[in-house]
Formats: sequence, structure tokens, C-alpha cells
Amino acid sequence: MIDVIIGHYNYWIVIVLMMAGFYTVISRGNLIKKIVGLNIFQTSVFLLYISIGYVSDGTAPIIAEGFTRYSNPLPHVLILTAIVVGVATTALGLALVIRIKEAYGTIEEDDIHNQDESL
Amino acid sequence: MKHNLILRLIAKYLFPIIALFAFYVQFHGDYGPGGGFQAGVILSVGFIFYAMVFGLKTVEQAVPMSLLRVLASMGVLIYGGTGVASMLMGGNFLDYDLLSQDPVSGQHLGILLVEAGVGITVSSVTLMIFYAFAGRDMPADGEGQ
Amino acid sequence: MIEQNLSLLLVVVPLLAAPIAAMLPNGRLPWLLALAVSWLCFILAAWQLMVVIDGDVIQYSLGGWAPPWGIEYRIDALNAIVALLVAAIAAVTLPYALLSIEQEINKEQLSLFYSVFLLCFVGLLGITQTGDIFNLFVFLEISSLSAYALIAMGRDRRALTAAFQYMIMGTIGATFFLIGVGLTYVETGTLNMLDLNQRLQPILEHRTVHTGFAFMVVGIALKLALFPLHLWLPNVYTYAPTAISVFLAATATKVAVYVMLRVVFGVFSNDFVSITPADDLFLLLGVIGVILASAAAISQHDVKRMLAYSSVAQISYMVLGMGFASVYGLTASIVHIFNHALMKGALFMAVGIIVYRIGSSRFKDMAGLGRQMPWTFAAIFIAGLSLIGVPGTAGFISKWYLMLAAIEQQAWPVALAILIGSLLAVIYMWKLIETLFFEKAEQHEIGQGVQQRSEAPLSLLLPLWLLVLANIYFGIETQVLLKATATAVDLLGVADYHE
Amino acid sequence: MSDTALLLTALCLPLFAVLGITLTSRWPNLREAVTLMSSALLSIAVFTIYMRFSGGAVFAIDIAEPLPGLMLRFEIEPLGMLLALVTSTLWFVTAIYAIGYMRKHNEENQTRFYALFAIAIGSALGAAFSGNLLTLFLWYEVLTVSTYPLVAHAGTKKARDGARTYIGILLTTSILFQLFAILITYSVAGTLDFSDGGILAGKLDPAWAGLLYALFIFGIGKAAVMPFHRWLPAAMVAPTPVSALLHAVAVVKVGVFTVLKVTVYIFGTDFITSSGASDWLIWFAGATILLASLVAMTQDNLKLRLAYSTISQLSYIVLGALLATDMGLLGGTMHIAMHAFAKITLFFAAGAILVAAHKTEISQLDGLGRQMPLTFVFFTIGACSIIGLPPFGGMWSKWYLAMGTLEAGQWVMLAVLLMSSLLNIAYLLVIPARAFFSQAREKNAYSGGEAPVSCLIAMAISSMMCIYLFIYPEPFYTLASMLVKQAP
Repeated sequence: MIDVIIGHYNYWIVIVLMMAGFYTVISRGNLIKKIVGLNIFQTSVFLLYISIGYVSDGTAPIIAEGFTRYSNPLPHVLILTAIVVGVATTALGLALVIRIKEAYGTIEEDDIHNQDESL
Repeated sequence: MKHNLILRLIAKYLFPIIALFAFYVQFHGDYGPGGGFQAGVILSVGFIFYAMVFGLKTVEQAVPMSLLRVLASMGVLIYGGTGVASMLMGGNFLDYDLLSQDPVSGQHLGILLVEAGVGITVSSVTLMIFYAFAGRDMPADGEGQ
Repeated sequence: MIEQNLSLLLVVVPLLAAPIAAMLPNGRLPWLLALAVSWLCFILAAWQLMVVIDGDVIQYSLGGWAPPWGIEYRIDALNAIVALLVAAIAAVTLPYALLSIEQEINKEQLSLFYSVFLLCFVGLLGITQTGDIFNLFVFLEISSLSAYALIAMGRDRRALTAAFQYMIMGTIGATFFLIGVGLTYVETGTLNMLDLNQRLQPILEHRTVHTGFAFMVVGIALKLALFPLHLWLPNVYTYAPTAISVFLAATATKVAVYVMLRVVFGVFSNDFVSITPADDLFLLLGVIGVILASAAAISQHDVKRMLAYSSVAQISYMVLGMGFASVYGLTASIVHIFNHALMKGALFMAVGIIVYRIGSSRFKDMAGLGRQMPWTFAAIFIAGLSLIGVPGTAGFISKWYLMLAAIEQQAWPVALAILIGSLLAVIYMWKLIETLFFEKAEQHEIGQGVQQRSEAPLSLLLPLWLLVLANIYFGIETQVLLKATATAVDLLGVADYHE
Repeated sequence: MSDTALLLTALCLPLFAVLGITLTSRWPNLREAVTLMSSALLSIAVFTIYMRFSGGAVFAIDIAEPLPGLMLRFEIEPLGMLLALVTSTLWFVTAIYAIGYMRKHNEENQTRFYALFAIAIGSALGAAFSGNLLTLFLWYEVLTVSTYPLVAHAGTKKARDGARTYIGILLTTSILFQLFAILITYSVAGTLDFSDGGILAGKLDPAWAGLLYALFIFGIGKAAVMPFHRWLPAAMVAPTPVSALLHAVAVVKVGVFTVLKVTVYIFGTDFITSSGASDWLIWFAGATILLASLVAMTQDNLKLRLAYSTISQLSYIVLGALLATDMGLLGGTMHIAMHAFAKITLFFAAGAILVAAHKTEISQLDGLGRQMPLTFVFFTIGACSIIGLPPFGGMWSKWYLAMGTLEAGQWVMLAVLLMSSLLNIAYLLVIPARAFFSQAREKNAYSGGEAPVSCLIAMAISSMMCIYLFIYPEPFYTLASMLVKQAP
């Protein structure tokens, strides 16, 4: 039992981060906090990918004398792309938040909602 | 921040080092860890750091937004152009083997070009994002200065 | 030379055009470039469909790396249909966009707008072309990110909140998809969809595979606005610039439906679906979606919003087809992907023309407008009939197959729900038609913007009528589409239904 | 002209008429000339088709294949020929009538009116010549949709509400029941082609046949079997020529025509008799005949009374189909033609009274007969034909229907038919009786004379046809008996 918990510690970290991020996205009304939550959520997935690419006792996947076990580089490459996507999303999200702030004067979801309702 | 002598001094010396490191990462990319993404971000970090110390206007004079837009586009075109070039030579898209006489040097050339394109685009886009946020005049309610 | 690189050119041409458009001066040049590219892509996509319509497959290895290691573009009939659809819609939307976008968007943003539009186009085409599931994720995000940016350019400030909401939900969806891809990768060690399919077959019982499947399906369901994950959609379609509403309503969700089809039946296989509750869930959500979204459409005060809810209902039809997991069901889904794009594209265009003239899309502002704008009105009328599923229009064909699928499996409640959905469509379309034709115009209350209650310019009407005529054409002459669909369904490996 | 070309010409003529009417919208005289010309040409074309058809020519064209194995097909058989003859001749008559009526009544949007009218006729013709159930359904729906603006022509709130009921009931029944039934038929039989003896026999469990048949009977809302009859009175808000041609002839006749088609060519009379599919549906038809007659008696509005009378008469035809006997089918088929000529006369008269004297209620008609004697004479002729008195055409169809009930041993239905004839007398003949024999109660009674000449001409033609058809029921009798011979 304890082996299951400790042996899969990377998954536990991923799950905790994922839930924390997801909860932040859902529960916070502040748009910036939502983006922060989204980032945490995405990061947990990056971690998931990176940890599954790890091979026990493996080294970085660089061809060199004396090393025969390498970590799987593919998930790392994939996640590099995913990180770029994440950065783009964050940048776009922040840009939207700035424009929302300019248009509404607030970045609280409830306030924005009230302003639109009263329109 | 304009009066903080130490920072200004360090910034001046640090910038070339950051740029150099960026180029190292860029050109080392086809052998070891590194490549266009990382190099691009590092290079733009150099500019951003400089802008934080000396003000946005200084950097904008050196690297204006319009230039960045062209650079970002050019980067994508270099990347795509490499692919199209290999296609025109009768191979598949991005098949570097055909770019040069022998496949090995072709692979070298190809990845170098593609990474260069990526690097240019990433650094200019990152800078553009920074400009867009930092150069934005926020409504006068005391925030976002 | 061209034929050999056909599948790739469809992605590369708009990809290279996008940065060029960004560098062009603001004005009509970027538009011209985008137009040329979209027409070129349309020709290429039609060519591609002709090649694969008999069941051939175009394989293309990027960089010469053989699959499953390298990224492979793998085109069969299903990809080709959807790619043709995306290219065709872009090719008719762009002529339409010229005037409406000049009215809605700042002059300084024009070249960027068309650049981002092309990026969105690349993303959608890329999704249809690629045979690599991670590459698919990347294209999905390219299209989504550019879509968020395009939506945010809408005139109303609510476009910003709509785009933000869409971005949050879309990113969660994409991340879910990514988790699913990761979990299946752990189990199989491959990302090539064909290879995945083969390697998954022996391990269909594994719990990780099931978890991965669940994550992927939920992720895509967010993107395609499957009820009840549709909350982002009405705002987006309502507040986005008109041409973008047309383009996204006709393509974005359809491409997501394609992804769902490809993942569920192409990657995991029909055998897998039958051991999971996914098919029943599709049926259940489809039925609820059809009824509730149609009912919601009836109570809207804004036409664009009404059409958006109608889209949710129509997407539910496609999901129903997947739920049946039979030849008829999938045929219905694929044909409806195509036909719904035609009818919704036409309807959003027509409403956009009205907005172009009177500056509002609310029912009360367009009372009696049918008399001043007879051609627009006639277009709404015919496209509306297609939406309802009246015979002689494209909408009838897809409803026909869907009903056959339901009757075949004796799923009477579902059959009833489909018919009731059609009736609800009658009600909300008739509400619009009556308003346009019989209400008396209120003189004192007018929306802001241009106030010319007269027929729209030809460059807006022509693309609209092209789509309207397509609605009739594909309701009568369906051989090519049905043949391609039959090939596609065959390749997805769904057997005839047996009791 | 070859047979195929002739058929296509007939089908396209109304479309050309639409084009011509739209183009000449600025010159009303020319526009009406176009309408008259095309209706005359159509009548000639359809009559030529009939001549060739009775000479043994086979008309069949496949236009397109919208669904694999399901053609968009036109094919002529006796029943459709009959409907086409009735529709095209009466279009001509109505066109004459409409010119006088619309001008006298100062209606707006006359171009739209004439154009949509032509579309409606075209789709009725398309339905008549349909070669399979899918094509028939297509035209059925086109007819529904194209007549909607005609019903709502006045644009008032009342007209819009009426039109909404109209389209609501017709579309609801057709989508919810009829389309469903067609789909079930297709998935059971694998085809929708009309074929002698039906396509369902032996493929469908007889226990389900009744249910499917009911889906058809109620799904064909245009046949106005209770409880889906509300649209017909609602449609009376339309201008009178519309009520006359569409809601006495084209639309409702397409409805009962579809019922007959389904009975003969989809189920097959043998299958219906052997499976007992129609046993319980007959009661609906019988109830509709009686109830609608009773309701008609309570209506004071002339057009509403005629509408309920139509509902009742339509169920005669449905009854003929449900009996599924030779005589029943013969009577039902002939009643399509006989009722059409009689009922259109009645509607013409109602419209003439409206444009001339501006009266809509029966209680206002007292003494009007002396001012408009011709109109009321024509009305009486039409009414007698509907009742089924000799020497009027309506007698033949009632006769055969009664024979049909005897053949099927449905004594109750025979009683229903006789009762209904009595009720017809009560609610129809009372109208001319009041007009001729009562004294006008109002002080400033109408004294303006007859309706416009073109209205009178139209009424004269249609009422003379009622008499002519008694002496010489030829084309219709021949066609009906051809149909019955085909149905084994």
C-alpha cells in the first residue's frame, strides 16, 4: 500500500497540482487568478509527460561514451511544444484581461456580469 | 530605476553575455540540449532586462515594433521556406537530406535554418508580447504604472 | 509534383501566407492574399477528395521520417471531406468578409486580422490533414488561439468576455485532450493514429486506456460544444465579428466533431466503444441537447444567439449519429457535418447582412425588414427550411440517415427526440421569418450604426446565395458526398447493425 | 413533342409563370395575361398528357438521386392523372375569377399573390405526378410552405394567427407522423416506389400495419381527418380565390390523394383488408364526416361553414380509401373531382358575395338572392352536387362510396353517409333558401347587383361542369376504374 503511494509519487504531485489548478479556475472570480489556475493546471500535465519519459537510471538522451540507458526524449519534445502553446495561451489571456479592464474598469467576473446585465 | 547605478552598470555588462549565451544555445541546438525556442526566449530576456533598467523607450528606439513584426514573419517564412525548398528539390516537406550534396550536411544545414527561423520568431514574438503589455497606457486610476 | 505534395500544400500554403499577410500594409491587399489562398486551398482540397474518394489513402511523411516515428499526414475520405468543407467555407466567407470586416474592424488591424484568420484556417486544415495525434493537438490549439483573438475583435465589449470564457474552457478542453494523449502514449508508445489503433486492440481492457479515452472525449466534447459543455458557444457566436461567426459556426465545431469521430472510431475502434458506456452517453446527451438547446433557441431575443443555440442542437444530432455507432449513424454524422456547415454558414451570413445594414441583430430591430431586403429574406427562408430538414434541402438528407439509424436500432425515444427537434426548429425559424416579414417596423426605436433599410451590396449577397443554392443542390444531388461518406464510414470500420 | 418533354413542360410551366409574373409585376394587365396564358397552356398540356396516357403511353422520368436507390421520380398513373386534370383546369377557372376578385377587393401585393399561386399549383402538379413516396413528400411540403404566405396575405394579426395554425398543424403532422411513417416504410420495405399491390405486404407484421397506417392517415394533415382538422378553418382568413382553389382543391386534394396513394400503392388494398389495418381508423373517418357536418351547421360565417363542409367531404374520400374495396376506391377517387368542381363553385359564390355586397355571415344574406340571382343559382347547383342529388356530378361518387360500404359490409358507415347527406341539405341548401325567400331585415340593404363579370364567368364554368359531369363523368370515371383495376 505504502509502496503504491510512494512508488507513484510523481502521479500524486500531478494530481494535486491538477486539482489545485482546476479548482482555482472554477472558483475564482478574478480573471488573472483564473489564468494563474489555468497555468498550474497545464503545468501538472507537463509534469505528467516529463515524468513518464523518465527511464530508471537513465541519463539525458545525448549520445556519449559509456552511457547506454537514456530517458525517452519524445515526451520532452512534445511538452516543449505544449509549453509554447501554454505561453501563447497565457499571453493571449493576459491581453484579453487588459482589454477587459479597459472596457469594464474591473477584472472581477461578478462585476463584469453585473455591468452586462444592466446594459 | 534610472538612478540605480549598480543596476545600470550590471545591465550594460550583462546584456552581451545574455545575448552570447542565447547564440550558444541557438547554434548548439543540433547537437545538444538547446535550440531556437530556448535561444529566442533568452535573447528576448536580454532586451526585456535592458528595458526594465533603461526604460521601454530606449529599447523601442533600437528595436521598434514594426521591425519585430517583420522579423516574426520572416522567421516563420525561413522555417516554411526551408521546407518548401526541400520540396522543390524533389523530397518531402522538411526533408533536409536533399538540401545539400550529401544527406549529413543537408541535415545540418536544414536544422540550422529551421532553428534560426524559430529563434528569430520566438525572440521577436516574446518581445512583442512584452511591448504590448509594458507599453500599454492603463486608465488613470492609479494602477498599472 | 503538386499531386505528390497535395496533402501538405493544403497546410503549408496558408501557413506561409499568414506571415506575409501580417507584413502587408493595411488595406485590401491582405484580404486579396487571403482570398487567393483560400481559393487555391479549395481547389487543392477538391483535388484531394477526388484522389481518395474510392478508398485510396494519401500518405505523406514529414521530413521523410517514416511513420510511426515521424509525423505522418494521412488522408482518407473522411479527412478529405472535412478539409474540403473548411476550404470551401473559407473561400465563400472571404469575399463576404471584405465589406463587413471593413465596417467592424479598425483599419490599423486589417492586415493582422487577415493574418490571424489565415492562421485559424491553417489550424483547422491541419487538424484534418494530420495523422499524428499530438500534431493534431498542436493544430487544434493554433486554430483555437487564433479563434480567441479573432472573436475578441468584435465591436461589442462583450466580445472580450466571450473570448475569455471560450479561452478558459477551450484550454481546459485541450489540456484534457493532452492528458488523454499522454495516457494512451504511456500504454502504446506511439502517437501515430493508425499505429495507435493497432497497438490498442490487444489492451482494450486496460484501465489506463479507458481513462485516457475518457479524458480525450471530454476534452473534445468541450471543443465541439456538446451539451452540457456548450456554455461558451452562444456568447462567442453572438459577439464575434460577423465574418468570424460565419466561419467558426460553419467550421470550428464541425472540425471538432471530425476529431471526435477520428478519435473514437479511428483510434479506439468500434469494439472499444461497445465495451464503454460512451455510445449510450452520446445518445443520452444528444437527446437532451437536441431538445433543450432547441427550446432555448426559441426564447432568445437576439437572432445570432438563437442561431448559436440552434448550432448546439444541430451538433447534438451529429453526436447522436456517433452514439448509434452504425453505418447509418456515422453516415448521418458525417453528412450533417457537411450540411450543417452549409445551412448555418448561410444563416449567419444572412443575419450578418442585416447587421451590416441596421447595426443590430435583435428581433425587434429587424421587424418588417423582409420587404426592404427580399433577397436576404429569401435566403433566410431557404436556409431555414434546410435547418428544419424539409425535403429537397441538404438538411433533409442528414435527418433521413439519422432517423434510419434510430429506426434500425428501434430507439424510438431517440427517433421521437429527433422529430421534436425538427419541430422546435420550425418554431424558432418561423419566429424569425414572421418578424422579418409581417411585423411592422418600429420607427422610433432604432439600433445604432448604419441605418439603411435597403438590400445589401452584391458582394455580400453573392456568397450568401452561393451557400443557399448549395443547400438545395446537396439536397437533390448527393452522389459525390454520399459516396465519399460511404468510403469514410467504411474506413472507420463500423459494421452494419445487427440485432 | 416527346412524352418526356411534354411531362417536363407541364411541370415547368408554373415555374415559367412565376418568372413571367414577377417580371411583369409593373403592368397588372400583362401580369394577369401571363397567369391566364400559362394556366390555359397548362390545361392543354395536361390534357394532351391525358390523351396520350389513355392511349397507353408511359410517362416516367428520373430527375435526380438524392438518396441511394431513392429517385426524384415522376411517373404518371391514373390517380395522379386525375388530380392533375382537376388542378390544371380549375387553375384556369380560378385565374379568371381571381382577376375580378382581387381588383374589386383592392388587395395589396398582387404580384406576390399570383406568383405564389403558380408555385402552389406547380407543387400540386408535382405531387400528382410523383413516382415515389419521397418525391410526393417533397412536393407535399413545398405546397405547405408556399401556401403559407397566401394564407397570411392580409398581414393582419388575425391572418397571421390563422396562418400560424395552418403551417403549425401541417408541418407538425407531416414531420412527426408522416415522415416517421415514410422512414419506417423505407426501413421495412427497402424502397419507396409506388407499385401495384403495395410494397409492404409480407414484410411488415400485420399487427404493426395498423399503427403504421394510422401514422400515415394522421400524418397526412392535409386530409384533415379529425383531430387534425383545425388548420382548414384557420386558413379561411386567406383571400377567397386561395380558399377556393387551394383549400377546396389543390391542398386538400393533395392530402386525400396521398392517402389514396399510400393505400393503393404502398400498403395495397389486399394487405389492408387482410391485416385489418384500417378497421379502427374507419371510425375516425366516420366521426369526422358526421362531426364536421354538425359543426358546419353551427357556423354563421359562410367561409367557415364551407370549410367544415370540406372537412366532412374529405373524409368521404379517406373513407373510400379505408374501405379498401373496389367500389370504395372508385367512389373516393371520383369524389376528388366531383367535390372539387362543386366546392369551388361554392367558394366562388362566397367570394362574389364578399366583393359585391361585403357580407361574410350567413345571417346577413337574407334577401340577397334578388340582388344577385345568378350567384345564388350557381351556389345552389354546387350545393346540390355536394349533397349528391341527380342530375349533378356529386351523385356518382356518393353512389359508388355507398356501394363500397355495402361491399365491405360496413353498415354503420352506410348510415353515416346517408346521415351526412341529410346534414348537407340542412346546412347548404338553407343558404340560397334564405337569400331567395327571406326578406332583408336591414334598412339599408344591399342593392348593388352582381359581382364582377369575370367572377360570374368562372362560377358559370364550374357549375356547368357539375351538371356536365353527371351526364358524362368520362375522364374521371375511366381513370378511377383504371386505378381500381390496377389494385387487385
